[in-house]
Amino acid sequence: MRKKIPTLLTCSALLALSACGLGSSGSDGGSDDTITIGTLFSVSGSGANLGDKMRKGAALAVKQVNADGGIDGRTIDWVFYDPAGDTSTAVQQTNRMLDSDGVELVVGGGGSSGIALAMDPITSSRGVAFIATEGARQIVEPAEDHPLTFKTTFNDTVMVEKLIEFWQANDITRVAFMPDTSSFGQSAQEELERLAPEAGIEVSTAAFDPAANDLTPQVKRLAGNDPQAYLAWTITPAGVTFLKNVRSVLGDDVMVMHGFGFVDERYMTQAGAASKGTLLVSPKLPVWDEIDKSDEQQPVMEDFAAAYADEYDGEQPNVYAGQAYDAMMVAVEALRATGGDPDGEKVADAIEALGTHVGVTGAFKFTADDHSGLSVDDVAVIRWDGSRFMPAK
Amino acid sequence: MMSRLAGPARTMSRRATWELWITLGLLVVLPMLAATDYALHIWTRMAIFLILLTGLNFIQGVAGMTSLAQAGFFGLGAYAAGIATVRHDVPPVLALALAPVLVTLVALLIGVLSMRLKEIYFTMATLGAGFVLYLLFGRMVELTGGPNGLVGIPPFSVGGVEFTEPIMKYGLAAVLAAIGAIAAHNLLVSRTGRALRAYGASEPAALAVGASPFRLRLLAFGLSGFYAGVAGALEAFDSRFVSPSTFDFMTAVLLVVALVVSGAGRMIGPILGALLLTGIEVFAADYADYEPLIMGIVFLVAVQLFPRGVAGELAARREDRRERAKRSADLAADVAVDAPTTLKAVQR
Amino acid sequence: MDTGLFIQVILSGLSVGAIYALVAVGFGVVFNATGAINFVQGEYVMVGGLSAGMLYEAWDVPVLVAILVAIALTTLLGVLTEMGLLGFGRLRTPASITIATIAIAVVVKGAAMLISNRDTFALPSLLGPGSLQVLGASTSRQTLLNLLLAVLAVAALTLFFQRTKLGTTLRAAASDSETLQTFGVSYRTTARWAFAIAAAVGALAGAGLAPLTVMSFDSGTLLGLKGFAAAMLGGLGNPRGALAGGLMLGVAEAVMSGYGAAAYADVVAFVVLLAILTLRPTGMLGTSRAVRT
Amino acid sequence: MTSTIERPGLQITGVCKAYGGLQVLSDVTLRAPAGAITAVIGPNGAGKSTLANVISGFVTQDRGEVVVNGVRLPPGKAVTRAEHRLGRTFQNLEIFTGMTVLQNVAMGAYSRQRGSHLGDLVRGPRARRDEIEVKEAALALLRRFRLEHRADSLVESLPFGEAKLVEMVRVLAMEPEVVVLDEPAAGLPPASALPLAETIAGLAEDGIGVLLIEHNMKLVMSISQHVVVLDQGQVLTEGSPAEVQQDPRVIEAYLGPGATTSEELTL
Repeated sequence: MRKKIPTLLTCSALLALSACGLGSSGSDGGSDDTITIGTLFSVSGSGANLGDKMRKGAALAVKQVNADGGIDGRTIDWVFYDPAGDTSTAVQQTNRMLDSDGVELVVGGGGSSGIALAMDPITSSRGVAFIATEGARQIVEPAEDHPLTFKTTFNDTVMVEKLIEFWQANDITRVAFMPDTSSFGQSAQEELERLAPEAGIEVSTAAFDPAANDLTPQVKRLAGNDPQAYLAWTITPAGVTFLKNVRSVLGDDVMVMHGFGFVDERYMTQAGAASKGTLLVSPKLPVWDEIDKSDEQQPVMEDFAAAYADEYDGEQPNVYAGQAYDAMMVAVEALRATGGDPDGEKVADAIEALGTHVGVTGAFKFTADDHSGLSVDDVAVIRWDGSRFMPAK
Repeated sequence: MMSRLAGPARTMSRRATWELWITLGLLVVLPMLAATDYALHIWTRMAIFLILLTGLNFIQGVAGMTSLAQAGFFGLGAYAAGIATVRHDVPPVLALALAPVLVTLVALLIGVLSMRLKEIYFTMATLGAGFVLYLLFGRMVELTGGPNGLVGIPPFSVGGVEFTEPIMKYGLAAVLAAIGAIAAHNLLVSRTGRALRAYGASEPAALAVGASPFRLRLLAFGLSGFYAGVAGALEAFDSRFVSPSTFDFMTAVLLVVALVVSGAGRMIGPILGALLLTGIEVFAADYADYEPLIMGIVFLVAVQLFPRGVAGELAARREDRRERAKRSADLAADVAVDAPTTLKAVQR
Repeated sequence: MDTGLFIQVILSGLSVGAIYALVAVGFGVVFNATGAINFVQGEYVMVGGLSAGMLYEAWDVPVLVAILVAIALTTLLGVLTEMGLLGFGRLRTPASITIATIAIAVVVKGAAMLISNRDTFALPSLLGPGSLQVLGASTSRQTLLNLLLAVLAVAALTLFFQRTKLGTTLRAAASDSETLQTFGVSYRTTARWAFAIAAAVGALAGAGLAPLTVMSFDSGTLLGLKGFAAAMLGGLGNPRGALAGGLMLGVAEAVMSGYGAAAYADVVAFVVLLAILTLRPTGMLGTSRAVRT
Repeated sequence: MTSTIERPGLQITGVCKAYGGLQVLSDVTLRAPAGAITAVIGPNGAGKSTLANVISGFVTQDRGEVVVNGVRLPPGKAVTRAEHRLGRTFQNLEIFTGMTVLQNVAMGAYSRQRGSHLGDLVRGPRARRDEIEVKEAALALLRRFRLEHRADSLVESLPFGEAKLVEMVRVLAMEPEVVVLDEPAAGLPPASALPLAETIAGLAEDGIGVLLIEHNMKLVMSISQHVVVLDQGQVLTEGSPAEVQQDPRVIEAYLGPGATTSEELTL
């Protein structure tokens, strides 16, 4: 009967799938001579090119640490999963990692704030320390709700403070702000609308949808109150459309700025002439060779850039690789401080007691109530001069 | 009492009853096979898919109309439960009850607007509705948490007992899936299930016996929404996190294909489809980049193998009837042409 | 009322509307020939824009050559689509063909993701950068080019449907395409031409859009759905209706971005689609195709 | 079954229907009393099918009324006919494919089954009993028409003649007061014309008012108590089969102008 065929077909396909799927044997974690660290980065799916750089940064750290004897003789057994940007997959993999693979410490939250936010309750409920490499403040704030969770990325609070500092230095009092409709854009909007009025800076805002093909209506609407600077906040390609539209509506002499999510040479080249002169708030890494030696961070960035280029045949690291490298190094520092004991509380206390950890991304000063550890002076304002990023005057 | 019913009438319903027992049996046996918590977590997701597909079976299988809104309804149920508990501190039990009601209302609204359309345009309306829901999940950031999703959904709890243990989560999902399957079986073998099928087979005859197609199909679409609401709420309490990507267009397509390939319109369809979807989810975890390409090819093969199933049985039967009517109309025309002559022929 | 803003909204609406119109025309051509709705149309736009962008950025092919090659490639994809749909001879009803086009759209998108490695690609405007000031608002030469392309495509297709032999067969196929009895070779060639033309028009839209924004493997899906909404708004199968529907949808979205909540600009297209489906399925200028049961 | 006391059965008065300019039915009035067979004949295009569709609510008449046992039926609402106990068969066989013969017949009882659709999700004892009664009644009907052995096979697997019979049995399962038969003999081989005549006569004996719309003169003249002749949408004449066969206007309408002898019509 016609209906018979489908059921036979699915029976066989299904048995094959479930047989191979669930027989996941897990290696038991943390035997005496290894420490198992688990990591999630999306090297496929949405945000894949970001995740790929992060994995390379973390892998470099693991290689370096294992090369010079690991942690008091115990090598790092690194377990890696690719959630492909999908949060429910990430949740499953985190459960699998902690249940079956014996992971004792987690570094890297899937490359997207959403995934890191979903992983935190799982790692915390199992008393496992988690050092994320994603941006959203809510991952670690308020600190008392996330005792075992840290992150090696900038909060938008710090970035907004730097922007205000820069605007005041150039006596700019009227700013047009265009965040995208993601939570990355929305949380920056909250910070800016909270901090800017105190500094006497008037902000007019118009959000845009990351899939938009034309932003001129918003740009024109904001131009109505004659702002002195236009700031966009997104990590999506729509930022290129923003650059093209602002230049086409307002010409070349207006100050155009981007958030740290858009520090990417490919985007700059794609925007063509429209990107020349764009100012961005950013970690110092993209302009490490222009920072003078007196800055304590400069040698760390130089060694990292050299080691990264040597490991990955000349490829230049970006900020995301730097953040992943720092996260792994912070974990290693903490484990060295606890004598290799991966217990969540001990690792957390050790991180808060690290004092200053000079990393690639900045000088981390983790405290009981600041699990990001970065400050305004770790931020640089850089300029795209048409072919590369340079420190802005 | 049942035995007095002479042999014939029971066969069609007996097979449905057999397939119900298989479904319930699997729900009981599977947790025993689960070696690790992770495996139990997988079977919980399977139970959630089962509820989802049992709901979809009413409209896709029994009524024979392809719906691409089921993933959107699934998401609406998850977000309703999530927002109720996170933003408004509604107790989880109440959220699990309210979510399906809300989704059913939305489904009925869309159904009323689109039910009178021809099958393919109904499918387009469900596609549009599903996409609007998906867009809203990502855009209403203050409510849904936007693309990063909604965090911190409490576990399901009733009377102070929190369902955090994997076995409890599975128990909750399995019990609801069992109830859903039994109810679906009852409807399938009842006059309502029969009428839904009848409408698909012959609209004029169904009308003539007093079966109102509009009300029946609306019921089927409303039920698909209700089941999706339950599944959505369970998804929210199970992974305690909801994000738009789980309820996208690809999922809507996957649900239809999984159900049709496993036997839409039959009781065995949902459980086989659910197991297939779970297998795909486990498989997809390792080959993320190839998943869309593979799923697209599987979908194309499924449509070529079961064009009527995937595209909606109702549309296909409408075409059959039009062809049959055209053929018999030609036949009638021939008969009519020589009517007077037959008169003479008869007379001689 | 700030006229500059109003003019800018209209110009922005027409710019995006021209793209929607081209996509809508593509839907119309295939609908006329097969009665089915071709969901690969959105992906044709993506393939056109992406391949042109990749040729230009990755292999330094001159812009015009990149565009022409991209259009040729996409037209070939159109022919392959027809083969993938009707080649097996199993799909007879518009409903099953429509659902099959969704499958092919997913395949095309999956393949594009692997080939493009998820990167984004852009294209410089054929007429150089720079913008034009119009009544206090600004637009780019590329926008005007796109508008011109849209109007030309619609005019060409209208003539094509009325004057040429193939055109009339395409239109004639529409009237009795409810059930595809005449499944002979002639039908297959007609359908193949329809898919090829739709693909070429789609690629044109892609090449027109690439200079305005950035193209990725993901750009096609939403564009396809909006193009479908525009085609329904204008009246499925009618080239002039597609132009009107596309431009109106573009302006409606721009008004939403300029004056309303920009975040929900995308939802406008779907609200239009649902409204048209339920209230006036034949759209503004459409043939009175039986859409209700 | 219902008693055979005189009941009005079907009464239609002044029914008119025009498609565009063409007046398909103009001022048609006729009665199909219970327990009797009233035939409607007429050359092709006389409006017979439209009449059947108007009575059964598939077509909305422009003017006029359709009344069953004194109750006026809402124009154009086919789905309400079952509650008013008016059943019909279709010229092009309309059967529920993909379902068994028994289920097809059981569908006839659909409108008489109480209980809400949502209630069917629970399928309480009352619903179960209701189902069993319906199926047993359907089985009884199948037995009556010697189709019991087919009860469980898919209806599309039956030969054409039997499938037509199943359609008739389905209508009977509605326990109708009035039945409209739209060309029941169409497409039937001459051999099964006789059993069909018996079946239709059986309906009348059950007290049902039968309106027989048919081409087959032999069938019509053999079993009808009353014949209405329709031509160009108007009632040409009506009367007993014998009277109608003598009427010159009928002969002319049927055999074309100029025909004189009446014997062509005798059977």
